[in-house]
Amino acid sequence: MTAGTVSAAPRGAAVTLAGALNSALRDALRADDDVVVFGEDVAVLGGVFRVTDGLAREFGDDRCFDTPLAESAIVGTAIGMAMYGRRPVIEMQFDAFAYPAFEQLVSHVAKFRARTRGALPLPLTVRIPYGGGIGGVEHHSDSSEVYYMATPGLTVVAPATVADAYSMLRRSIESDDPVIFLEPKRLYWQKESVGLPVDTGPLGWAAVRRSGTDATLIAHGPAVPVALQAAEAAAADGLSLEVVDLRTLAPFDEETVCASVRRTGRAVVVHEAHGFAGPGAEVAATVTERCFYHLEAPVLRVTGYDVPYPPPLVERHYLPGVARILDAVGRLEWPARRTAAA
Amino acid sequence: MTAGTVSAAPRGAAVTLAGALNSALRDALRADDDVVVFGEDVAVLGGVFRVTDGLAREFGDDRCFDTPLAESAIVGTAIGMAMYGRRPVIEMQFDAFAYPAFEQLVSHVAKFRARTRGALPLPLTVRIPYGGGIGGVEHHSDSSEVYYMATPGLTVVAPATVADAYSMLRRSIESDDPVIFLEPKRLYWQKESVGLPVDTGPLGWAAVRRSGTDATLIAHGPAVPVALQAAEAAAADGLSLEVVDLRTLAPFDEETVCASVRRTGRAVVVHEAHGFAGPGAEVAATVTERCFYHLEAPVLRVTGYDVPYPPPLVERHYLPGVARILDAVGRLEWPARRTAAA
Amino acid sequence: MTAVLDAPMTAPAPAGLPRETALALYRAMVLGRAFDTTATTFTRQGRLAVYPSSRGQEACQVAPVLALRPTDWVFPTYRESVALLTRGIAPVEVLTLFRGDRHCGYDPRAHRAAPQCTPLATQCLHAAGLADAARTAGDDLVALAFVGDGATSEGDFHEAVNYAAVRRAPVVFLVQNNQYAISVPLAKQTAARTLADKAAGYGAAGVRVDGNDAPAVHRAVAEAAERARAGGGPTLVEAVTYRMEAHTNADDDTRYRPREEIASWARKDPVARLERLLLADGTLDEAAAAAVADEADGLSRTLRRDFETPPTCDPAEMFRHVYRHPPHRLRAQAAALAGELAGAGDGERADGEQTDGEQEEGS
Amino acid sequence: MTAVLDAPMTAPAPAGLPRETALALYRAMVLGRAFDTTATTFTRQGRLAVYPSSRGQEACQVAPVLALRPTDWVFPTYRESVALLTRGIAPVEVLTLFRGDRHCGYDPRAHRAAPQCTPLATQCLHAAGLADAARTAGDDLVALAFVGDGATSEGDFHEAVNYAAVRRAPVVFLVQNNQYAISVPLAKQTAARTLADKAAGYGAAGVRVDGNDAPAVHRAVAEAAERARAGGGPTLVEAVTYRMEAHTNADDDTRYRPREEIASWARKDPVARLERLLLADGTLDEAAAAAVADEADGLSRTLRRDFETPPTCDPAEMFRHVYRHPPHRLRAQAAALAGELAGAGDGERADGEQTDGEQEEGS
Ligand SMILES: Cc1ncc(C[n+]2csc(CCOP(=O)(O)OP(=O)(O)O)c2C)c(N)n1
Ligand SMILES: Cc1ncc(C[n+]2csc(CCOP(=O)(O)OP(=O)(O)O)c2C)c(N)n1
Ligand SMILES: [Mg+2]
Ligand SMILES: [Mg+2]
Repeated sequence: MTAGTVSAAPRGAAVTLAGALNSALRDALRADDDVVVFGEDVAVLGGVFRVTDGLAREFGDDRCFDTPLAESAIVGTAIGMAMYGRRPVIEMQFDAFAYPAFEQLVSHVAKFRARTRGALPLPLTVRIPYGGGIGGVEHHSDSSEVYYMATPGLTVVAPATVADAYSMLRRSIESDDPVIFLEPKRLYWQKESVGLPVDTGPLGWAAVRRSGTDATLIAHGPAVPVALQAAEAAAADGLSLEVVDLRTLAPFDEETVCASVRRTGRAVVVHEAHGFAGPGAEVAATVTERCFYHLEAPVLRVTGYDVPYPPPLVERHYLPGVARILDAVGRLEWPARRTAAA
Repeated sequence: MTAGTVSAAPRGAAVTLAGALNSALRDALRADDDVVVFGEDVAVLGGVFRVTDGLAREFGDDRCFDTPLAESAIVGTAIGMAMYGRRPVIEMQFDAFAYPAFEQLVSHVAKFRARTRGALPLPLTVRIPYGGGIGGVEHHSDSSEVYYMATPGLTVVAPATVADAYSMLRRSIESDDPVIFLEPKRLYWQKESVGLPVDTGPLGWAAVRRSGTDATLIAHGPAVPVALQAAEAAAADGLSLEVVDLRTLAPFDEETVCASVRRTGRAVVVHEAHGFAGPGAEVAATVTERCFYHLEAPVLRVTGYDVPYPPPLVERHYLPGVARILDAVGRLEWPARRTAAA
Repeated sequence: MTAVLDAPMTAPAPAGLPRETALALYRAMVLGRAFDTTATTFTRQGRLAVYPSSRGQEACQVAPVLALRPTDWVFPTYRESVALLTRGIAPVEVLTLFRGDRHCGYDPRAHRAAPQCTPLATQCLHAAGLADAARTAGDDLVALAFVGDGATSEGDFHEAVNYAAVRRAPVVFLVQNNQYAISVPLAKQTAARTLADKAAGYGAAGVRVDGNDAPAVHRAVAEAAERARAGGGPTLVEAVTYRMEAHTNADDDTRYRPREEIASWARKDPVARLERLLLADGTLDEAAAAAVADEADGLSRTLRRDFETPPTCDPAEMFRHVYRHPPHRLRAQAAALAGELAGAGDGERADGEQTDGEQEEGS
Repeated sequence: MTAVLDAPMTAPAPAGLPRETALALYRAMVLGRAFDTTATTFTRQGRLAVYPSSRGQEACQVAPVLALRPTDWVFPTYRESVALLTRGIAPVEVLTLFRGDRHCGYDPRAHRAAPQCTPLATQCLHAAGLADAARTAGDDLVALAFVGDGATSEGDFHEAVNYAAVRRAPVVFLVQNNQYAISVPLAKQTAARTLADKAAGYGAAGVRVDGNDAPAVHRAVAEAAERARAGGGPTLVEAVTYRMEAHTNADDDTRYRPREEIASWARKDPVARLERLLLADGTLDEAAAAAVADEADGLSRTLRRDFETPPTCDPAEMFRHVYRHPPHRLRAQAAALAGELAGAGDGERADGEQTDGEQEEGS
């Protein structure tokens, strides 16, 4: 498979991203008896976002169960289960509620394979609904991806499409390494026509979602549709923007991203997480290091502000939108100071 | 005070960095009755690094005390104390042992002022001995600064000199905002002749530690002496390297750093933390964004590898040293492909 | 019915209660019920995004607050709207968080009430720390932390009770055992006989009280607070009650509990129960009850009127209180947003801040 | 002496013990003492950077391991060198971590022993998870988690015992109450009467045993393991003992505890105590004791000899097991280090990987 190639999803019935995740879990539970699903409210309720709906009924209490309310326990016991040979798929109810498990994630999940020189790999998947835009009160809208990206040993994936949601969750569960699986809350109810099951290829590859020649927008998760909208708007203005969906944040597919930037000569990284020391810092630094002499302008970043996530009624001002992206594109040193429509 | 100006420390008796921290705590406890010091083994033992030595004896059990062994409790109760009007200075025994407190740090410490619109600021200082090079077994050598940098609301400081250790700890304790105070374990026993008390100025400013004209090394904490050694070695080779010590990681002093890079046209960020999504990613991205047309070559990063911190007997191969820095400097696109001695 | 529910109460209902305390409890519970009903109506009307009702838990919400002194501190969770109302906070300020307007609608210092806390059990440590600081200052205040049955499984709960017990910090941990953590019933939360049984493991006092019996809750908390004030350390009070509504309006409780269970608890309604008691023993008469009902109607009316005024949230505020002195980067971002809102968006940064690329033309 | 120490044991010493069990305990404790003494000597000679001695805790180290089946799993902390030795792990492999060579010197699967765990109390959850998985698989193994008195204050301890109790996971939590967490005495760790008292708060069984009495510890753990295996859920075993040495060789215990306290515990030495008991009841005679002493000498000799061989650590290994398939970036870093070690350092990246800057000459 070459960089950036992602097999197109076969067309099928319209399915939501949450529904695709539910199918992926069901299919994984069917495919492998070692897969177990647990967390807070995942069994009887089916998860607060219904991603685990119906699994306890179909697979029984030993395969899908509700735990006591303790995130460190969920991650910590998943480690023990993985040591026993299980493939746990656990849910952290919301981004900020994974923080109590941070020590287990950083000091153990990320390090077990290395510590034991491969004797005790941890094939476990940590599902984390993340990001804002859903009107959630405080602590329900964090974009926490950089904490995991900065932790060697973790694979961090962030699908943005329905097909990827299904496929990348299956691939994550099949991975022999621990995967932080970031689910874009904001896109849970987005529908696509996809025939399931679908396989969009191995983890670790980015995808060009829209081809363009003038500049590259690099996005992931909930920022991908926004970047695509921005590209659409720019096209109306005669500007051709390429959109790269990172898909996997760690390891990061430098090849696909750099190939695009070398072609266009300009790049803007777009994400919802805070800018300062956010995911885009790494992307910008790497792209610049590897594409320096192809760049007409510095790589810019359009991100959430460097403030705690604000209350729902003002969150739209926090979230990077089309206007902010086009504004950044306009600052990319165009020959005749040509700017995109804001 | 202008960017990068740091008042020189008056000469005095030789004092270790750990000793300077101890003096800073003692002086802070004397200066302000609201200052309290607590954590694991800080009172009777005086801390595993003796940074709190003698404080319990001098100030009594109410001002300096040992807590039960629970880091989330240490941070969480410090929040309550700060709400009451105290200025807690708490110790996390080692970098990795702050992770159990991650939720309290990220969801509360960083957000209390914002959440209450200034009504409940948290003037608390979290001391974290960090980094490797001391032969510590696993979990005793993490460079965890990026987790805190990526969290708006936290001020993150990382002194590298004895004078800064004293002054910045005093300034941190006096700050009305929560400060993550990162102590470079590796430098605890490094001595300087400094007259205490010393004031090296407000938090938030970087310092030029060595002037140079050919390239800028940007470092912080334990990487600063290494960068200085590299500059020394390069000088022998006829290359003039400027060394900027970041001192405060968040907020980050763009002015001083960018002024230097604009002058030299070349930069290498040096730190011990992992490179991928590490502190240097933000530095490189910001410097590039702001100094793009002054750069002769991409900003390079010389960092710890993207692996869990290795066992003591091989840690010297993990830590960025002089050779690795000079190698990076040599790759900065010199006109005649001039390289520094490796 | 779980074993836990069948276990005996260790803090039985008091024989008598001062008349004015009884009436204060009654009044606050009736007001609380009205408030709660109004808030739930707002969610149906789409005027409130989310609201976690405490219907059925009014005794647990009201009695602890009335058992404290104004100088004591209260540490609520998201569930404690009625407790905050009882603390004297304006109804609309109580709902600010859920309205999406601001993270905290009231002045925590003025009311000695911490912001409503969402990360479960974390507030228990804040309470322990504040109480411990007060203790060393010789200030005889008490901190009361509300916490749910589910949240007792969190590490922070454990660390907080342990810390408070070791340091004899004056804290009351009031566990509202409302039988569920969202969909998860108590039996999946603990195998202990009762939640009060946890106290012994910390050397703290532990009592179990009928959480639908306001006078009983009042006495249990008052005793715990006095013990704490006298240097006797923390008490873990388990108040056995029931959450009559779904977890929040966004939740669908038909998925996890039978309607009969709710119906059986409806018969133990704490407001009706106290009313019956006070009417029977003559503390309350129909006229007084009607007066309280009128007051409750007034509260609902005022709240509805207050909700007519649209929220006043200002986007610029998100930058204002991150640090005492906003650093350069935040000032630049605030200026950029201000420019955006003013409709600038002309390709220049609104604050005139320029990237290097703009300062110069090529290298 | 603290209240906790004075509290009665709930698991008294057994009247009798099978002769071979008694001898196995004795042998393992003598070997353990020899190992511990040798390791401490290494620290004095600078051949071992750090070593946390378990001198005085041999009964707690040895008896639990011997009370388990080979199919059971053991979850040790850094303190459990002698327990791991008893589990059959080669002495030099036990010390690999402290020698700085590798993070884990043995094959955890082969010995069913998790890596020595440093982040306190975290291993309790791993034990609970593994045991729970085994339970649902119908596999009748038991997981034993060692944990210190200090670590019982951590949230993870709480979450683990609670989880295990709710799910009736077959776990034994063996708390070695050695009176100190580094410098912090038990009285600052808990206000509970005993650590075993914590069990009731989880609905787990709790027993308190004299941790310097090997047969008593053996019986307590054997009973707890059988209860767990039979579906009776977890047991919290508090073994009351004493850490005779400083926390590690890097610690200075003169700062926080009186020499007399140590001396008083020296009189309760668990090895000498078992020896006296077995000599008195005829289980052991001088000849058998001498044979064990010889074996112990042999162990020390072998360990000293093994330590002559320098550690074989390979810097390249740090890249090898981070992921199953090292991603591009790690392969590049590994190659760069290899080049550095081979003395390349000629300004090119050792792997031929080039930055864009090198591919082209200026823009
Ligand atoms: C640390 C954390 N984990 C998960 C959640 C999500 N959550 C919100 S309320 C809740 C259930 C709480 O149950 P309980 O403690 O019994 O309180 P109740 O809602 O019944 O008042 C959960 C799981 C959270 N807010 N914080
Ligand atoms: C989470 C965490 N916090 C702090 C430490 C540092 N530390 C190592 S051992 C220790 C004391 C542990 O005491 P205890 O649990 O009683 O075990 P013992 O050493 O007595 O066997 C501390 C504080 C750690 N390893 N992990
Ligand atoms: Mg509840
Ligand atoms: Mg101990």
